[in-house]
Amino acid sequence: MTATERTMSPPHDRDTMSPTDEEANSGIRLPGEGSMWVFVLGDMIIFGAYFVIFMIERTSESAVFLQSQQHLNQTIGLINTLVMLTSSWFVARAVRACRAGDYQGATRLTVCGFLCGVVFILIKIYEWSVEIGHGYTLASNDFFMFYFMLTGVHLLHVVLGLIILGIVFRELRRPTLRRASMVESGATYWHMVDMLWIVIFALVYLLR
Amino acid sequence: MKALINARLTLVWLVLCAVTIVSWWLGGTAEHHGHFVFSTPVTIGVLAIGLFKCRLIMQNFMEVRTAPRWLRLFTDIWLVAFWGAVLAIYLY
Amino acid sequence: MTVVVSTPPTPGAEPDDYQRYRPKSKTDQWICWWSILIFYNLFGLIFVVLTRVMPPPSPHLSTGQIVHFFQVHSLTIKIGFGLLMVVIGFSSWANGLVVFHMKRMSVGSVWAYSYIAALAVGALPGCLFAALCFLTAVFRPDRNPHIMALLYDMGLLMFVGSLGCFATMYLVFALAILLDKNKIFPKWLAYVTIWQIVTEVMAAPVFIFKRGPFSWNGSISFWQGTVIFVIWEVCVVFVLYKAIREQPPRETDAGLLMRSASRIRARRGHEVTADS
Amino acid sequence: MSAQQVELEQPEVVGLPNSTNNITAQTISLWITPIIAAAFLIAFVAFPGFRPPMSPNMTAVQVAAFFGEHTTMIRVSMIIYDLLGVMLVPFFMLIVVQMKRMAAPSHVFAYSYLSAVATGATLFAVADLFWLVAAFRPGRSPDLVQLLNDMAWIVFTAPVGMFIAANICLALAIYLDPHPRPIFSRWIGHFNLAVAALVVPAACAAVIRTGPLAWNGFVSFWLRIGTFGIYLIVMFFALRSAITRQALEERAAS
Repeated sequence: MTATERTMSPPHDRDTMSPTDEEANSGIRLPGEGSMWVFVLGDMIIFGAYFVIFMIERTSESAVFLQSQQHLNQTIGLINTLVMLTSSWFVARAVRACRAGDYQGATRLTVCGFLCGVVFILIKIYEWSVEIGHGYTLASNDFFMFYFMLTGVHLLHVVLGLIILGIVFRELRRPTLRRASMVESGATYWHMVDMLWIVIFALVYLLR
Repeated sequence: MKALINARLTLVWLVLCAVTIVSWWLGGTAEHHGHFVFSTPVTIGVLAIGLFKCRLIMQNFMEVRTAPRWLRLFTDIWLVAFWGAVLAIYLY
Repeated sequence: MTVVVSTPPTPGAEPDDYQRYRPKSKTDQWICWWSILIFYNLFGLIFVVLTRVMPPPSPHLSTGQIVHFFQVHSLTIKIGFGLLMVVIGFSSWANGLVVFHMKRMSVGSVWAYSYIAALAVGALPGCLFAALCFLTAVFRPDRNPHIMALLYDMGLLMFVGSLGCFATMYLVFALAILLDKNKIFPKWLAYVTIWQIVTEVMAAPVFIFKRGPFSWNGSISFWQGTVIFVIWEVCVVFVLYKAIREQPPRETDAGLLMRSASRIRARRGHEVTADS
Repeated sequence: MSAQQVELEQPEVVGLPNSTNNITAQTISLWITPIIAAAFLIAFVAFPGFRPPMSPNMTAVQVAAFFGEHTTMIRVSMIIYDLLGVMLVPFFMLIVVQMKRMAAPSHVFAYSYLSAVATGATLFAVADLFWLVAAFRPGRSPDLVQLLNDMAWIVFTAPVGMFIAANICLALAIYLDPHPRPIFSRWIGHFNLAVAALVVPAACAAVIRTGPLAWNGFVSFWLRIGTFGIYLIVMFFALRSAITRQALEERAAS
């Protein structure tokens, strides 16, 4: 793409694939669409408030929280964290592959990230069913109320993330649909889901 | 170049997994005869690892490292404010 | 949907005759926009100041305390919700304005109509029935206290807990903005709207808990949800203002078709250059 | 590329008849209304609670006794309302369709009207259900029968807001229509505003238990219902002439 062509194209040409274009200019750039960052940063603040409220409630009943924590399977939490991190790793590499023009590789990596997300959901469902089987539900006590609500709303974000990754997959497969910004935006969102899980793992499972 | 970037990503991923296992192990140390006990050092350790992991993900996976200054500032302020608030509430 | 022909209109009676007289002004849109400002402030006055439904009174009051609540606030509930009976209809004007702009989007009318239907349903449990339950309660102060408690629970649970109507509305609104190619509303508004769906989910446990952050007056189910709702509403009012301003006068459906067509063309043209 | 451009810049005229053109559907919707209105009148006369309207000051025992005594007629009249109450909706949708034909600057008021009518109709559908539930087991605790009766009367009488907002919408749309031969003439706009003003006091029925503003009072009951009846009649003729003119214009155009 020559300079003249670039100036002639409409201002929203960032929608379309322009590999190495921005990176050539300078190292500094915002990956993905700005609107996705509004979403991600806002979500971080909203979830931050949920977690802070969790901590405040915890101080008033810390013994109950600590005892209830014991009924969670820490190892399942660990495995899920590793699955989520791996998923993020795949998706991060998919973005790099896409930027380098390796669309097949990007597609493959996105699928791997997607499958890790599915595994995460399956493990989560198994974990929930074990807890419910032991008689711990939303109404058991304040700890389990938070446990189910926080992991539940996180799971909702995972499902939304899988839908977004599905859209990314669809766009990567068809040359006419490929948009670097979409791949980057989807990845940004997915990493945020990963990061929120890390906070949940630390606060709900590991805090003593 | 591509291999180098991927090597960096892979290194980040390995570090993330490793510190996750460390924090899991840390959590397991705070017990007495099979019962969890309060432990401020363990909590501080877990929270520090949490902050570290969040920052690694944001900087490398979310590419905040090469993002405009306002985003770098915002994410770092969020990290400090959020994890600081959590620790402050815990210690209070 | 009317597709208007751009051929010069022949004088005399013909169906499109009315379209020719369509004025360039946007008076009706501005009336609707101002009605949002006026009536949402009025609703705030009614719900927050007069009737004390926002922030909601506690869910773990005893029956005696509930009767006392209705006694103390009887007069303001009567004034506030009596007023609401008259002004509630103006909430539909806001719906009309949003739907009009959703219909300008390139995604067709499905979600615009879903929006209007979901809100037409939602106005009842989400707003009116809380008022009607409270009005019925203060109508006869000598009513059996257990019935008073029933009306209290029914009113407040419907008010805070009518989740689906609004979640549906948020969902179709977000989807429409995300897929729209005419750029009627900015994309970030879609994401702000998705937070609203999350807050509806976080309000689901109000049916379970009488205390704590997930009760109907709790920090998460009520306070955080309300803060995000206010942010969302301010964004919508602002975005509607811009959308009305930027709408070309005498815009026809054909004009909108052209708008999206030129975008598609621009993108295709760009791909040609990008592929070569 | 240039061929594509031409194709895109001149969108084809869609050959399907557009939705406002269907004169037959409109005519049927119009003529359903007198039938529904007649049934309404029968149900109105048949409901013992309307002759005279029940007083809000009846005690719980009196209310329960009333439902025990008149169970059959309450059921008959309210089942008629339940079946037919929402069948007035096509009539109001006729107004929406005609509003969309107007030369008003945009369709916002038509959509607002639609939204208001949908909620208003739901309220109407709920009120008679409360009466039917009350009459289902008249042996229920009198307190509960009274509660159901109160809710029915309040829902039936007080929430006039939707009707008011819809009427103001229509009036504004008429005023903003600059066409020399508008679909609805100006005085229909004035009439709609007057109707809106006349039903406003009925909202007091949810608050006041005696006098003309109580739900059995002159203003809240007779004036409101009378106004609504006259509104239906006037709008019936206004719509009939609008549809007739539309049919003539379309015939002339084709």
